[in-house]
Amino acid sequence: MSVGIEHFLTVGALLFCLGLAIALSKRNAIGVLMGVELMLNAVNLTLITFSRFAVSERPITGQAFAVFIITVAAAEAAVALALAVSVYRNRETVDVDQLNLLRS
Amino acid sequence: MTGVIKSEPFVINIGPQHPSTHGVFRIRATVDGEKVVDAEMVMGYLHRSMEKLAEERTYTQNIPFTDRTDYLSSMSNNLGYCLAAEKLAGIEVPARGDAIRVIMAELQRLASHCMAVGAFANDTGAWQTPVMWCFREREKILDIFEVTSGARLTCNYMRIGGVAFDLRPAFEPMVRKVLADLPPFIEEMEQLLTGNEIFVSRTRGIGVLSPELATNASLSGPMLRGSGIAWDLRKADPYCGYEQYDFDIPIGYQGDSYDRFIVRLEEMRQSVKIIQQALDGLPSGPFRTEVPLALRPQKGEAYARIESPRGELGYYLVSDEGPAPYRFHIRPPSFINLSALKEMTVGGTVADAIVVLGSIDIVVGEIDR
Amino acid sequence: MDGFGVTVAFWILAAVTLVAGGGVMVSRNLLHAVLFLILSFIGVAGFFVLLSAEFIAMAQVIIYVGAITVLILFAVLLTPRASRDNSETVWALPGMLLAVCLAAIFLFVVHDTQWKTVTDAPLLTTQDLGHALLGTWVLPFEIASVLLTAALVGAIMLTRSAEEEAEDALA
Amino acid sequence: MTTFLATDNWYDLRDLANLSREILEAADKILPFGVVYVLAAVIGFVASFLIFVLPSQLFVGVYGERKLIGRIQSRYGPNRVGPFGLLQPIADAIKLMQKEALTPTRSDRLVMYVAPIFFVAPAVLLFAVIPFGPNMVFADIPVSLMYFLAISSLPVLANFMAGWSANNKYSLFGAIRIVAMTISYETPLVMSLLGAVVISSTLSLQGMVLWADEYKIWLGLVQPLALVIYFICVSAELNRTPTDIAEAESEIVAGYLTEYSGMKWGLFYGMDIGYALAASAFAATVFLGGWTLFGLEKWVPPWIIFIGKTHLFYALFIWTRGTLPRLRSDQLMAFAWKFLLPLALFNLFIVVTERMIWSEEGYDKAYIYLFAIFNILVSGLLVFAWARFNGYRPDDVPTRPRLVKEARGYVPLGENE
Repeated sequence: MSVGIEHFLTVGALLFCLGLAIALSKRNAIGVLMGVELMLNAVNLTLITFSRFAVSERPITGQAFAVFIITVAAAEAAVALALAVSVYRNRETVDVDQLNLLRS
Repeated sequence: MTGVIKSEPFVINIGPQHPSTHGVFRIRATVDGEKVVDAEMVMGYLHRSMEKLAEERTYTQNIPFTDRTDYLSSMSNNLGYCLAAEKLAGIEVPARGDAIRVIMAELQRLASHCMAVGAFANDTGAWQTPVMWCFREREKILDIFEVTSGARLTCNYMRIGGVAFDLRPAFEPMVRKVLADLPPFIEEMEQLLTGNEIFVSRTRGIGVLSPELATNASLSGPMLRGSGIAWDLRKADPYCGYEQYDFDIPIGYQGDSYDRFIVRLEEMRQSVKIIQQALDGLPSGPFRTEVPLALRPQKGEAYARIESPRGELGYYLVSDEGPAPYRFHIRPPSFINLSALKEMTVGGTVADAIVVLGSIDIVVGEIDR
Repeated sequence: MDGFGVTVAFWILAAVTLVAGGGVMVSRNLLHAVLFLILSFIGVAGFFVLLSAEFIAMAQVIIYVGAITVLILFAVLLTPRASRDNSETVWALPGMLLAVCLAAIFLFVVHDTQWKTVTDAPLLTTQDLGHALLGTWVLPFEIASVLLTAALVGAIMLTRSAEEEAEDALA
Repeated sequence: MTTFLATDNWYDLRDLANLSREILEAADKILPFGVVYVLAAVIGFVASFLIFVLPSQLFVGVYGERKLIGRIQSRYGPNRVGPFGLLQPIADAIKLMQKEALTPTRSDRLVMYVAPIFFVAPAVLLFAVIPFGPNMVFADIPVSLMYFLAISSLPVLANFMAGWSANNKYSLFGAIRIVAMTISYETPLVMSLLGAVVISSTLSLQGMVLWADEYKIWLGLVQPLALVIYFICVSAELNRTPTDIAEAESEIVAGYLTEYSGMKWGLFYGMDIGYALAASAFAATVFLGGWTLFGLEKWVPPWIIFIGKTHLFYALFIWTRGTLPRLRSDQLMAFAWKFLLPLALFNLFIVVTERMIWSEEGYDKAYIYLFAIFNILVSGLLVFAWARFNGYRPDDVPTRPRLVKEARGYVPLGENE
């Protein structure tokens, strides 16, 4: 038995779609954020997989890119959670359906 | 994190079973995050209806009850009650009796303040070390009580007209040893706690009690003195011949928990000074005026007050010429001091509330009687 | 990647990661969802170890498990009990359909492509990663650090209450 | 790596790894492929637990702590069970097992049961990268320092699960406090360790020990400030007094452990010690030279030196626990962000500059000693200066109250006494 690039990519793809489903369907803003985090993780997994398997002159690039994604994810999580808390303070809800102030 | 969001305040019950309520006392604290927005005191878990029971017993039989109100300073409670009964019956106490009473009351103050300081340090989170050191010193004083009265905690030593027994020969060397040991111990406690940045930051500016509030809430004892008010019944209304001893009243700066703590430490020093003087000038002679066991004072009422370790301890007695008091009332200092708790805790955190409660130095047996 | 150990590790990790991801989807309680999310993150970190990217794996655990989920937990705790459910909106069905379609496309791409792969893992050390980050990619690296600082400041500004701002305005 | 080791014989007590290597090589010949890895893992964990973790937990973590704190508090400590009370930890464990494990009615049962397990597992994993001796490191991965940091950020989640699932307000308080505290203290912790990494230019724990052996100086001497910050941060993350706000006994009863009893509580208690031991072992490895002791490791088994250093560092935790009061939670946060983090950054600047100078000078060994002296002096100065800058004025705090002769009511401040 052996595992190859397809296996890892499959896991990455499934995880990404799972994250997408969560991000699209959840009512709670924090739930949406969790979905986004899962998607970013899936992307990272894919990047690392390519860095490990792909024929490349500089395979380290994949890892470097993953570092950037982790950084951005951290920043995104901090700001998104701050937004959630701030929205809750002003609107007393974190339900994304009820955040419809811009709807006429 | 308070103020970040509109959080709903919720109620936590600090007590009646809580490590820091010093007995079965309960604070219903409404907290918003860590911040206390309201505090309600609930007491009565240790109510034993002593004041009513005392109306069924003779004046002498009531002395053991007073032991059990403030169980950390039974000698002071004995003294307060006996003074009230003597005032009611017009009994004079011989000079030796007075001197012994002073020594005992001051030793009791030392023991009680040891406990107060140690438990206070425990409330700030110093894990048991200060309280154990204080217990070590308190133990020596309790040994003296045991030698003198036969009991360590509930001494039942004072009698109407004097004290129960004369001093034992072992008494004086033991007291001298305690007097020699205590000042270095107080120094040690100062090094451990007042010189400790964490302790200072935990207590300074916490539970500030303004002089106006302290007076208006009729607080007494170290609580009042911590707020910068020089008031001590031993000076203001001397009893047992306190006027002949030379001592100072320690007063605090801004009325916070830290001030109350250093006032207590300094009071221990002053007590050592008083005991020294009383022991050096201990008169000989009788230690008790003979009083009939079934005392029947003439009709009337009497209120006697002393400076107990916790503040003004008053006993109010009404006689209807029967063998038992018609009315027996205690003015417990802890109970009155506790009334300022809400003002001191609201606005602080839960941790501050615990520190403030520790700095009041309550004894639940006295609050609930 | 051959070998019994690697294969077993892969299937276990895949199961853990995907099942935990599904747990995030189906759990009714938001805090349970967060706990599943943690499990999923740990599974992904395991994949990174399997792909001989130890540094990224450790960074993943430190940042995702140690920091981001803790932040999420904090946000969950700061919102009241009533809004801690994890239910779906009316967009659940379209969203899931879209996800399934996307998954089908992805799987088709993954399995239909003839990947040119290396057999042995390239020798990548943490030192190489450091050289790459501070050599080739130094500009993005600096921008990322600026982004982090901006996020920090922004997060603080967003969560300040009106009273705090009033206090600062006075001072 | 181990050129100075006298022999490679399996009976050489100075390196117990020889024995396990012999066993594994022999096993490899007869057993099917892959099983030997499992065997190696079992041997590694069992050995490290039998030699180090369990005895240390019982006799240093429980008995030693109680005895030492007892002496600090001028009492005897445990002295009833067995000779000198040595069997006390075992009696404690038996008592805990007999107790009923209660679960509150409206608690989240599953999470409440899983939390102790989730707490124990990382503690076991932590010891995998600790080098007990020249060969005695179970998983010698190149990023073992990061591995340690990563794994040690997991137990906070278990603590949170425990506190949240119990459906108790005190538990929730403890949970919120520990989450907030861990976020705050992780940052200066990593920043301080970065100093050690920069000067030794390795992320491997074994590499740090070898660095200390090569330059004949402990990293703790070159990086005194980092050592102090590490100690403070780690005691905060481990919930040790003076920073045990998450289970502050006098405030929130037992914090996140309020509703736990029996062996479920025992797991938390035991593994708290396990984490403290792991943190001590980590500090001994990074800052105190690990299993080396200036040549003595040639004569004494290195693992004994290492365990001695670990326990010495652990004694520091006990000492602070017996001495210091607890900080309030907001003070603790402010301490991390306003005091420790800037100091860690200063330290990082200094050490990076030193590293630059050092590389200019061709990594001359003599410079390290110069840096050590410089850093010790500068660290002391820096701590004092930063404290003053943050408003530390110990002389402004009165230690004695004012004294008044007469009972004359309110005495305003400044009035003559």
